[in-house]
Amino acid sequence: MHFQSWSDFWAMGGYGLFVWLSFGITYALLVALIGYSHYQQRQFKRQLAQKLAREQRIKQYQEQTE
Amino acid sequence: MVTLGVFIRRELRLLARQKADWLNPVLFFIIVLCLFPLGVGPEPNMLQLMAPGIVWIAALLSVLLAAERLFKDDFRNGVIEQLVAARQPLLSFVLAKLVTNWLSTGLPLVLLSPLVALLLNLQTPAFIAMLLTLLLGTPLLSLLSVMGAALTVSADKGGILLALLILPLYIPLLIFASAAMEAASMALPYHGQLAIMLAMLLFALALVPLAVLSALKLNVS
Amino acid sequence: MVTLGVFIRRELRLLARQKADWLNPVLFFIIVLCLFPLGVGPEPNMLQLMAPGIVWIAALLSVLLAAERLFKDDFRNGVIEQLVAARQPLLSFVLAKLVTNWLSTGLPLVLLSPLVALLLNLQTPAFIAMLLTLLLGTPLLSLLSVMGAALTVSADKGGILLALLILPLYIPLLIFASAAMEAASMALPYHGQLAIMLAMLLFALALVPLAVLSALKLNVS
Amino acid sequence: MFKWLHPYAKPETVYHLCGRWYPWLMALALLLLLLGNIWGLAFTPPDYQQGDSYRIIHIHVPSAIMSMGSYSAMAIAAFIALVWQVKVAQWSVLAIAPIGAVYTAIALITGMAWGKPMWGTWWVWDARLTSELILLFLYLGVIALSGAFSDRQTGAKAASLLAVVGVINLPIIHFSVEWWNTLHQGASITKFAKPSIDPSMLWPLLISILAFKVLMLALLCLRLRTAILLNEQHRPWVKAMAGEE
Amino acid sequence: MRPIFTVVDSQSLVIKPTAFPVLPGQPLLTACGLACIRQDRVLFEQLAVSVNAGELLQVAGKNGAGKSSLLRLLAGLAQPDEGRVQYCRQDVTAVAADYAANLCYIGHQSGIHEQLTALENLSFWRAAAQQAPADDLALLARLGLAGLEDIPCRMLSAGQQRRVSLARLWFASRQLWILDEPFTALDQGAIAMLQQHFLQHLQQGGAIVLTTHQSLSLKYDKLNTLELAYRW
Amino acid sequence: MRPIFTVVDSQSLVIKPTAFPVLPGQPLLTACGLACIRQDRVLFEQLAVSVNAGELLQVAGKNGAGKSSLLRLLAGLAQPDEGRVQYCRQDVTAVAADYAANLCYIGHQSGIHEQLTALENLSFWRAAAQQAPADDLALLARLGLAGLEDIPCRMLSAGQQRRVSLARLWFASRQLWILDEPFTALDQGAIAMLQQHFLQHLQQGGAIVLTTHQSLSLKYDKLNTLELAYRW
Ligand code: HEM
Ligand SMILES: Nc1ncnc2c1ncn2[C@@H]1O[C@H](COP(=O)(O)OP(=O)(O)OP(=O)(O)O)[C@@H](O)[C@H]1O
Ligand SMILES: Nc1ncnc2c1ncn2[C@@H]1O[C@H](COP(=O)(O)OP(=O)(O)OP(=O)(O)O)[C@@H](O)[C@H]1O
Ligand SMILES: [Mg+2]
Ligand SMILES: [Mg+2]
Repeated sequence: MHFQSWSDFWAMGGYGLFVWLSFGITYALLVALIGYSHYQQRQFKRQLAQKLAREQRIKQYQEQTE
Repeated sequence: MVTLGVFIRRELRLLARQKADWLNPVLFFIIVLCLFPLGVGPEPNMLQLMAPGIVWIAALLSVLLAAERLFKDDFRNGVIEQLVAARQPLLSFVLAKLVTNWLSTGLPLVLLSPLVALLLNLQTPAFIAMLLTLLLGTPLLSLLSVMGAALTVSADKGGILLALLILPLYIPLLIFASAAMEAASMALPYHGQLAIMLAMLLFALALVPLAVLSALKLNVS
Repeated sequence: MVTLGVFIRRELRLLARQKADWLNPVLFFIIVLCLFPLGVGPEPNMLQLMAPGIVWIAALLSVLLAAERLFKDDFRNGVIEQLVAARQPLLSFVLAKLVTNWLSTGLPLVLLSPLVALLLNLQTPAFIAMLLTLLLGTPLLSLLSVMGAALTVSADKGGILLALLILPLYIPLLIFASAAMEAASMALPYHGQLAIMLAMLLFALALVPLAVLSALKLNVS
Repeated sequence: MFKWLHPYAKPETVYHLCGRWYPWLMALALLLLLLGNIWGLAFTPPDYQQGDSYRIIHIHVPSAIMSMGSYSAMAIAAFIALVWQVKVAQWSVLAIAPIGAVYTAIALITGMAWGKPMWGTWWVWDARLTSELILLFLYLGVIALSGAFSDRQTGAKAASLLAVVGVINLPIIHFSVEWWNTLHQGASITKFAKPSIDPSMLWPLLISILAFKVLMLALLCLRLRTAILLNEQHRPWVKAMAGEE
Repeated sequence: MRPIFTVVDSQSLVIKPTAFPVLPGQPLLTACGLACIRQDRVLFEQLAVSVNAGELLQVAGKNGAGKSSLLRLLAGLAQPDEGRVQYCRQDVTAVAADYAANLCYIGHQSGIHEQLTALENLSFWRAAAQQAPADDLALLARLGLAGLEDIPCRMLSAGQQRRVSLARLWFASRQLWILDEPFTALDQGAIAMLQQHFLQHLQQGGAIVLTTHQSLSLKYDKLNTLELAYRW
Repeated sequence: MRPIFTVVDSQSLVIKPTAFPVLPGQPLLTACGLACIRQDRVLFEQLAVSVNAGELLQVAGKNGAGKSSLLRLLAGLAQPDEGRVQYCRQDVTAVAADYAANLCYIGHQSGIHEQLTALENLSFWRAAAQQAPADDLALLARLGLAGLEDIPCRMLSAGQQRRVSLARLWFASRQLWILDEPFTALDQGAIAMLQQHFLQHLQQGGAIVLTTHQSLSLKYDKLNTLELAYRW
């Protein structure tokens, strides 16, 4: 450990704002990207299930009318 | 009024579906802003001097390019023909187009202005002046370009004819807006310029919708 | 080759019929050039400093605006679909479009350059440099924008998407061209920049027609 | 020559392969990232010139390098998609683009945050900074173009074409520091002969670079899976899977 | 979740007998002395047109005879070079708003936005026609578009797009329909259904002016034909 | 001054019996296992198509069945999702140039530039088809466009524009015609003339694939029909 204390660590020799700003934004963006990719996949699976259900209903409707 | 609401919702839905319609002008604005330092050289104080001109020219071009498509689809598909035949709803249609055009191109530019200030090294007073002139000027810009779009919709000559029609009308706006920003950067008052811009805006608000209406009718027959 | 001749004649005939197609970009170029002194202020030495950037940005925008329409009509009417089905004549078609696009937008800019020099207070060396860079640069600009137009022809998002695609590719050209003009105005040699521009042009000449061809094909399917 | 590759171009195979690799790659990436960053943040001495601000290097340089690396990967995939009509490659282009765009944004933002204390300004129109900004625009252009068509397939092909054409910008970014004299640092670690950087600082940096690389692969697996499902949704195997879940 | 389609008995979609402004047999639209000149060529001259409520007028003629031009004149989309068009014995320019509110014109172009779904297009047209929202899902199902309601219209086939644009004829309460080649791109089933709908409209006192190159198979006694000659 | 039109005896316009590459009765275009997927909906699957020289194939089906999509696959404008298309028993991708040189595809869109006159459009198409210039005035007169040859096409009526675009079928020397609803907007006279022309082409050993919602009145023994079902 290079720093003497936690407050030293957070201060980063006076550059705390810049260092933590960059690390913060980086991690936020990475987490958002990972989360969004997972969300997209789940979203798509839901839509697919909906679509299949709808196809089912339409077939049913066509059988009824014919 | 109900009709206006429905029409505005339709336009907003179209914007939500074709995100490019409002994202692209914004990106274009940013890119043109970036071209200048590249072409002209990056000295910060020169950029500051040029900032008013750059911002307003970039704003003009991006609003102009966005306006071109405004009536194209509806004209080609015959929607406008139908509305002219139906008479009444045409005004609501035009108003809806005007409102959503500003929301989708003018407003983003206003919201982007802090970033612009950063890129062009603007000081706070100049930044505030820029914000104010953008707030007053972009609606006017929208009005003018919607009018141009309506005039050229069946001419099918594309954006350039539109640009030609609009540019002469736009020059007073450019002059007053950049004068206001310059005055602000020299800590001079600039109420006068803002007042003139406001007057132009009100004048256009009263006249442009009617002009658009008759332009559309003319283009259908 | 006979086909190429016929196709070029067709394009020229279209240009002769729709004069706005080539007059408008020229007028647009001039108007943008006139807007700058208005927005930035008319001090001659500042204008001289900014001249390279201004000329090249105006050239870009006007070529871009003209390119957008290039394939639109032929696409909408199904001409391109037919040519893709017929395969062979497509290359001649693309070459004819490239040639006439430069003739109708690039060449006028070159011919206009003396006027520009006058408007922006350019000295003779800078003027010659401008002429040379325009001669080398406008064909490249045409190539790039024709490619963008081909890529987006069925996209139906208007000129702004095209601008978004082309601008990143255009930036190197802008940098070298304005560097050459700056060097010239300081009486430095600028062969290096010209050579690089020439290299870029040759490279693009070899590759762009192929890219346009496949872009058109994939837009039809 | 590429015969042995053929089975791997089959969407179903790729889907399952990606599914198998994803957890491991993701875990490895996060591990390396934490290791490299904590080491770099807390256990290395400060730079004698830049003080502690130089610690930003542990995300700036990996993201900057990988922003270009992702672009090359995307362009290669695009080339394969165009020439050999490999569908999986075509979908990879669209899967990589957002990853690259985020990396580029990170490089820009961290660079700006580093520039403020070092150069006294958030932004200068320096060649390297500008060209990195252009790279972001290229990514955005690819993403915008892919979404601009009614037909998903056409969009993907057009985006691939653009990605290939945009490659010319990569050398410009990399060599910009040498071609124009600029504020930005010249190559110090990518120099092959002898890195001009102290080994104690180098190790955590190298680990972070590796972490960004593995993270890209992991995300690629995840996003490619979604893309495969999206484009193959009419196939029986996808339908069967949707029925199971 | 919204139901994707509702099974409707086809009776529930029958238009309620609205009180159309003009009584059956009364003149709804008349025109006299009409002339239309395109590119210095006189398409027709001294043309008289009269449509009573409850009647169908088919404008026939070769390609280029001037049918579309005539229909646009009648719909008020263009001004005649000579003569005048009257609605309820009053000049259409004088009662333009009334006329427009009682007219449904569908021309060569579809009038639907390609990026919007069928449902959205219909609700737009309802608003433009100042009508209350209604059960468009049932209407679309009836037109054979069940399951395609929320797909952007550009992804529909030529005939399906035509069906969406013709859906406006089911909105009701417009007495006069002016239709330029309504059967284009439609398959036989759709044409039969549309003619059935015409019949209903006529029986309720509506009036129709249309052009088509296909022959009508309508069994109705008030079918008039106006033959436009192809002139030089 | 140029004569506005030339009176031609219709015999002089008869296509000279060209030596088409494929002999009558031989397979010209075959496809097997075709599948087409639009918006993740399977329009058709495992479809086999075969067209011999001298035969006409009418693709029939309801609106949205996939007729246009099939024609585009056959014309090489789109790639099938599965299966393959063969020309003279060879994959079309392998003999693309030969195939394209022997094919005439006319789709929903006219393929004529609206700003150019009929004559100019035709000479453009002749060049694209690598044919020598010929007497286009006579051809246009035959198509009922005498006197309209040098007016920009946008000023023609819907049916007249269609006629200009169909004029390409009189250029000759393409064995296979693929036509998507060629009768749209045409009047009865033009439809009869076109069918007459089809007959001639077939008798000379040509082959035609077309879709139409109107019934063919052609008297010819080698008319095949392919019925596409509207699927979900
Ligand atoms: C917005 C601002 C910045 C941007 C866009 C940016 C961009 C980049 C890029 C693209 C690279 C990778 C170059 C390559 O691999 O060829 C890089 C590397 C690097 N940057 Fe930055 N940078 C920025 C600001 C800074 C600042 C302020 C510093 C430090 C004072 C810095 C220090 C470095 C270092 C040391 C490297 C590694 C160079 C090497 O070893 O190749 N950067 N930067
Ligand atoms: N551009 C497109 N993008 C996506 N899907 C499309 C597109 N065009 C058509 N489709 C879909 O493919 C199906 C078949 O369309 P196609 O145009 O082949 O039908 P068609 O048989 O020619 O019908 P029509 O008789 O109406 O011309 C339609 O139901 C439509 O949903
Ligand atoms: N936009 C226009 N500008 C100038 N002239 C036109 C225009 N549209 C049509 N014409 C001319 O008017 C004549 C009649 O056109 P119109 O469209 O009314 O014919 P139509 O009877 O509807 O024919 P079709 O059966 O082909 O639809 C045409 O011969 C054409 O020369
Ligand atoms: Mg007509
Ligand atoms: Mg069709």
